Amino acid sequence: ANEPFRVGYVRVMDDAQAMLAYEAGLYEKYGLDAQLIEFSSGTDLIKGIVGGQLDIGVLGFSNAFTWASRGADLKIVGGAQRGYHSLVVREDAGIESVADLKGKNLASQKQGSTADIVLKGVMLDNAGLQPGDLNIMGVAPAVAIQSLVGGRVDAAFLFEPYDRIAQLVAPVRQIYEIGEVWPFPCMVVITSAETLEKRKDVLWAALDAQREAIAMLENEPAKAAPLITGYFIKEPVVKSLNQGDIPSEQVIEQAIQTNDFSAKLTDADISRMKELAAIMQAQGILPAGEAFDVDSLLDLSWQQAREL
Amino acid sequence: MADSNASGVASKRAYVVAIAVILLMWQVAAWFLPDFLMPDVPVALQRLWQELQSPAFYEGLGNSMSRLGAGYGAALVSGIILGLVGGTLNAVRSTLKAGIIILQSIPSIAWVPLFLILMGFGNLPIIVVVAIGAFFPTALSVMNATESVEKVHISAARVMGASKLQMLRRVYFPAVTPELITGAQLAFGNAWRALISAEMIVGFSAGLGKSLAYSGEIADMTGVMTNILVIAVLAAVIDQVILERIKHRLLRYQYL
Amino acid sequence: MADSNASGVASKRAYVVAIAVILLMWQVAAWFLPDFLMPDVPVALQRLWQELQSPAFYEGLGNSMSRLGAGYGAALVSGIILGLVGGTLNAVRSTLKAGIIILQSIPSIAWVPLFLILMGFGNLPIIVVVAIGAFFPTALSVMNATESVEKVHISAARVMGASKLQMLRRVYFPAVTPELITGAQLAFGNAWRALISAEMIVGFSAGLGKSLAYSGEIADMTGVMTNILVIAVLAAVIDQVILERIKHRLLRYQYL
Amino acid sequence: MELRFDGITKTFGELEVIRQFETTIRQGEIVALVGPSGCGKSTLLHMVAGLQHPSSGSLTADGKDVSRPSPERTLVFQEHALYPWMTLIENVALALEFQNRDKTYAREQARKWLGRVKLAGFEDYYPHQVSGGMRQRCALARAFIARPEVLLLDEPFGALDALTRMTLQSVLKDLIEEERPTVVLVTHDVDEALYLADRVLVFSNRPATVLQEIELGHIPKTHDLSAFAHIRRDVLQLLGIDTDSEETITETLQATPQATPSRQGEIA
Amino acid sequence: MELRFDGITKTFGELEVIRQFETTIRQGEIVALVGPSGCGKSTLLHMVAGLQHPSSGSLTADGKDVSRPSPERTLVFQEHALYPWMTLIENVALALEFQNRDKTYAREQARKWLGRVKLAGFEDYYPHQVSGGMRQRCALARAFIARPEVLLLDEPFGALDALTRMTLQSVLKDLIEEERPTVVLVTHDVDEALYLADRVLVFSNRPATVLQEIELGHIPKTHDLSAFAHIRRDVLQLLGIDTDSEETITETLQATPQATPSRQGEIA
Ligand SMILES: Nc1ncnc2c1ncn2[C@@H]1O[C@H](COP(=O)(O)OP(=O)(O)OP(=O)(O)O)[C@@H](O)[C@H]1O
Ligand SMILES: Nc1ncnc2c1ncn2[C@@H]1O[C@H](COP(=O)(O)OP(=O)(O)OP(=O)(O)O)[C@@H](O)[C@H]1O
Ligand SMILES: [Mg+2]
Ligand SMILES: [Mg+2]
Repeated sequence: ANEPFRVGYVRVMDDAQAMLAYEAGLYEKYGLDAQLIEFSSGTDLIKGIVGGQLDIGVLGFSNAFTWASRGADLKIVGGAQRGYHSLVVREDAGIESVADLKGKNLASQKQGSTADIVLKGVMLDNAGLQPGDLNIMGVAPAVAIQSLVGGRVDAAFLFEPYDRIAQLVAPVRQIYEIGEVWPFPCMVVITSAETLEKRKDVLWAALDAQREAIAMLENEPAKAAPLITGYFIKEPVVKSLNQGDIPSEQVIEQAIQTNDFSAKLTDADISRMKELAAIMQAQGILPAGEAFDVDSLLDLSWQQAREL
Repeated sequence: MADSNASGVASKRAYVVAIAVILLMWQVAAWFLPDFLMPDVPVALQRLWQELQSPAFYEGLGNSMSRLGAGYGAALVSGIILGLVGGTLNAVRSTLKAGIIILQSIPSIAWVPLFLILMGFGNLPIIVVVAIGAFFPTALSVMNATESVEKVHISAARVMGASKLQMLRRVYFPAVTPELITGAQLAFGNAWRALISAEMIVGFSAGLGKSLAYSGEIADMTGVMTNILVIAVLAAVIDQVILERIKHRLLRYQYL
Repeated sequence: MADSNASGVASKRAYVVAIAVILLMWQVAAWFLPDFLMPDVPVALQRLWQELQSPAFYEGLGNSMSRLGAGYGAALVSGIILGLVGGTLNAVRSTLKAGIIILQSIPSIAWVPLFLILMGFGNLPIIVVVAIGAFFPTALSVMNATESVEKVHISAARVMGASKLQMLRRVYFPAVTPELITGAQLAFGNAWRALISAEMIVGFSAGLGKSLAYSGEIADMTGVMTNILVIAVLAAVIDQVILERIKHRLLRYQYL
Repeated sequence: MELRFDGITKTFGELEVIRQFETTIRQGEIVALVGPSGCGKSTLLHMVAGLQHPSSGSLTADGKDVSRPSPERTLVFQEHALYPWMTLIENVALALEFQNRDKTYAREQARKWLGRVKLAGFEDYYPHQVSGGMRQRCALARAFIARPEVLLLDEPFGALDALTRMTLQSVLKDLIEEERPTVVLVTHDVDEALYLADRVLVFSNRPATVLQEIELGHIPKTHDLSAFAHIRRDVLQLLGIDTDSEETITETLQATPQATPSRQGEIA
Repeated sequence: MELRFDGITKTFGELEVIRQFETTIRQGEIVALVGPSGCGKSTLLHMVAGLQHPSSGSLTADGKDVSRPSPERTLVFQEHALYPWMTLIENVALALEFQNRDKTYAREQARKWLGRVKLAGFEDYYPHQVSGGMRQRCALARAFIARPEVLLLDEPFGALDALTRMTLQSVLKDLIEEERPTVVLVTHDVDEALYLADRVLVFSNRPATVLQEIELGHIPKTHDLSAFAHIRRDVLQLLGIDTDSEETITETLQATPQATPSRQGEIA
């Protein structure tokens, strides 16, 4: 019999590997009876891992940092995706650069989410803006798109596939993408130390399955897209502003292509994680004082064993 | 009998008229607002009809109803017990009441972040939040009612030689029933609100609130309106049909 | 007078005891649970003290209170007017009541996804949600009270030659005041719950609910407990001190 | 003010309550109406007050049709007619304020009238703070302050205990002697009727018709009514209480249950 | 059952309600207690019922100390003592069920007793569906069904109108004649006391002491009490109502407002 295994995910492109591994039957292939459990955000998902109701989750590592800093015993066991967060602005808003956001309305993610942290700690900071200089509202991505269409906000900080959808349906253009400027391993695979200790084989099998899914996303996006489109777009076509109807699968395929999926955490990734930890300390999310110990959170034995 | 039937029919008529007026107002709003902000009534009804055919809908409904049942049921039982005990024990009553009033002023939804972490992601945190919402009004109403059982009713039973148990079963319990039911209906309102908002916040496992919140997140206005419709109809049916019927049965003597 | 003072003191004592018991139970829980799940009471109190010094706290508080004030105030005014009108007009009363009962069964929080999109991201959607939560109990209580003003009170005024306006000002209004206040207190509970849950769900602009939800998001349990503490104290103060005081003033005659 | 009832009939839907009632009540006369419960006595008073209207027949006060309430004809209710949110003095003053009289004057008069019903010192009490008897004294003050020409009393002391009732009967008697309004008093208490009234009308069961009319004349009376024992006996007999035998005729009480309305049975 | 009161005093905290009350009520005697409101009459009855206890002095029934309620000594309240959630027959049967009697037997007996108070046919009505008089009939049935040796009545007809009250007095009189319990009746209605009692005790204001004891003896009486007019006058005079003069002595009512308790003033 296959091993029962509970995977938490959030319905975003960043988590495509989990959805694809499930839809393409890869978990089964590696001998797992996987159960996919949806969460509305990484901040919710992490509680499932802390509470022991999930075996792994694919989510922003910042969540693991916050909980680890409060005493939860968590492990980051693999990479998933490099952060893709773009700033799209309405064409009539007169925003040419990030610095022009001053005094404008910006739709973003929930406060405390990874997106929110890099938005404030990297994008705004680099442009010399304080969070208080503009009006930031944390809303769901679909609502952000709706608001861009209706003109209630001037700009939105989005990830895939919403960035792509926004550019199709709203009078907006992308002026910034953090992955180009400041690539960082946004999504990682997180588990609890207990699971790692007791169910290492199963865990590694899941990582293998997800690695295969990542390979498909990177190499055969056209094959992967139809399997996961249903997670993001219900209608068969997206009614775009200028290009007529576009098949939904095509939108998702493009979204997959813009993302940079990777099962491995490189040294560069790890140093980014440390930079971000410092930012989180500055924002008061992590306790100030001593530098946050990122290394003790990492368990890279799987990628070492697989010689990635 | 004939009388109460007649008024029953009259009020059914009032409900039908009221529903028609509400739907009309909605449709008028839909005419003035763009489609993606407010769907037409027929569109929403059609979606509703589709939903009623999908097993996913019944899964969510089942989840919500079992959480409601567990939370509300637990609250009723414990509220009645605590209320009866508190109402008869003079020593602890005022402290107990003060405690209830203080804890009651915390919206039960505020416990969600705490319980999510303490109890994890099962049904438990939602059930507990629902139970907390319903517990306080039940306990308070039973306690107040027990305290104010008419003295002459107690004296009369004592004079007739009632034992403690007979007193409880035949005097206290029926005497508090009217207020208990009022409290239970109030409690139902709280439980229902707590259920929907907890499900909206918790963002986990299918349910009515989750489905509503999700429709909102994907900006699916038809979905939002259908979900609101389902929530409204369910609450109205539970409160106005089921609870009212139980009330009429238990308090039959008042309606003759 | 002396009597009511005495009972006032007694109940203050009950509150103090109740608070002590609750804090004790919390502390006991904190001893048994790991720190990151449940902070000690002194730790939370210390954090609270810090918060009370930070301007950010007062900004959030101000936001929440102004939303509450606007929503609750609007609901009271419109509820009283609708209630008095509905209670005296026999023609529309039953339809109006049915409509209120139906709409009331939708938890006001369920409107959040709709209003967020209809009204945008200002304070307006939260204020409207708060107002909806408070409006129905107010309107219903005033309507029921108006309907059941004692006939002999009306007849007596007619016999004494009261005009329509005198009737409204000197008979109907004071006659419905007791139930109005009960309704307004119920409405406050609803408004408060709606405020906190709406702020928790709507992810922007500082406020008590937002701050609570955020603490939960970043796993800051001390923050969660401090926020719950603030919410509990505020609600208790508003309900038990301010509203009770207004009630005692308006219904002074009942307490003599 | 003279009240003339001319072939008054009153029906509520199917229910005929009063049938062809005829009488004239002279200026200053004190008439008591006694009769079984539910026979329509209150309805009759309400018609005089202008709160209800006869279904047919005419009802005139000094020749003018009675069509709506007027402070000239005032009504004292059995109970609970004082406003609980006003002090006694405010309740009494209200009667003048409703006639748009000056507030200070209304208060002054109210104080005077509370004194006349022996409530001096209780002006600032709320109704629930005083006894039932004191409330009805206050109700009398509220009725008399407007100096009505017709005073209608609907079982004014019915809710009081026997001793308090007697005291208040005396208070009322004194006020009537001093103010001399035309009085119509509804009561279940035959002694009260005999003590206060110049003329007693005994009503039958619904539809109400006059069974007997007893003219006593305006003579001085005390609470010792032994002189009227025979009248008392006759009236009680008409009302179904046999004072001669040890046994009371209770057959009339054995009404068929089906005939009892589902709320508030009307017998016994 | 013989009731002996021996130097009974009752105080509530500071308040002395009854002072040194002495009397013996013989088996089968019917004693009425009249007195001003709040003088402690109900308290006295409650002590006999075993619901309250004397502060000092001894109270015995057939020589045994009265310490707790017993179905042998039953109490009829003024009003609202029937359970609204039970039908009349259930209310009456309850008295036997509380004594753990068989349900069917209790029901049968209850039906019989409802018949005796002329409520046959109303067995399945709820209290609020019938008139106040019918409710008190039912209360009498509930009291008599347990065949008490002592029947205590606390203003049993005080809430009824004058006519209904007379009818019920007759019903009660008949039941007492047939069952012959020892009876203690508290009433404000001097006529009621005279009509029903063998002996009348008139109480003073609080602390209650006996002002006068009137021995009537167990003689047949009707509602025509003109033969007792002098006794009636004496009793009323003791209670502050002067039946001789046109004016009632209302000075006693002019209590200083300060002396009035803030709830339910006790005068008039
Ligand atoms: N507004 C009304 N509509 C229908 N029926 C009415 C109305 N008012 C009174 N009745 C009926 O008319 C009858 C007479 O009522 P009314 O109150 O005049 O009696 P009453 O003689 O004053 O009785 P009581 O002695 O109990 O006060 C009763 O049967 C009552 O049910
Ligand atoms: N449980 C109690 N605690 C304190 N005071 C009491 C209590 N019961 C009665 N009293 C007081 O004792 C006095 C006598 O009360 P009681 O009810 O015996 O009077 P009563 O003669 O029956 O009056 P009424 O004719 O109004 O029924 C009253 O002043 C009352 O306030
Ligand atoms: Mg009447
Ligand atoms: Mg008493």
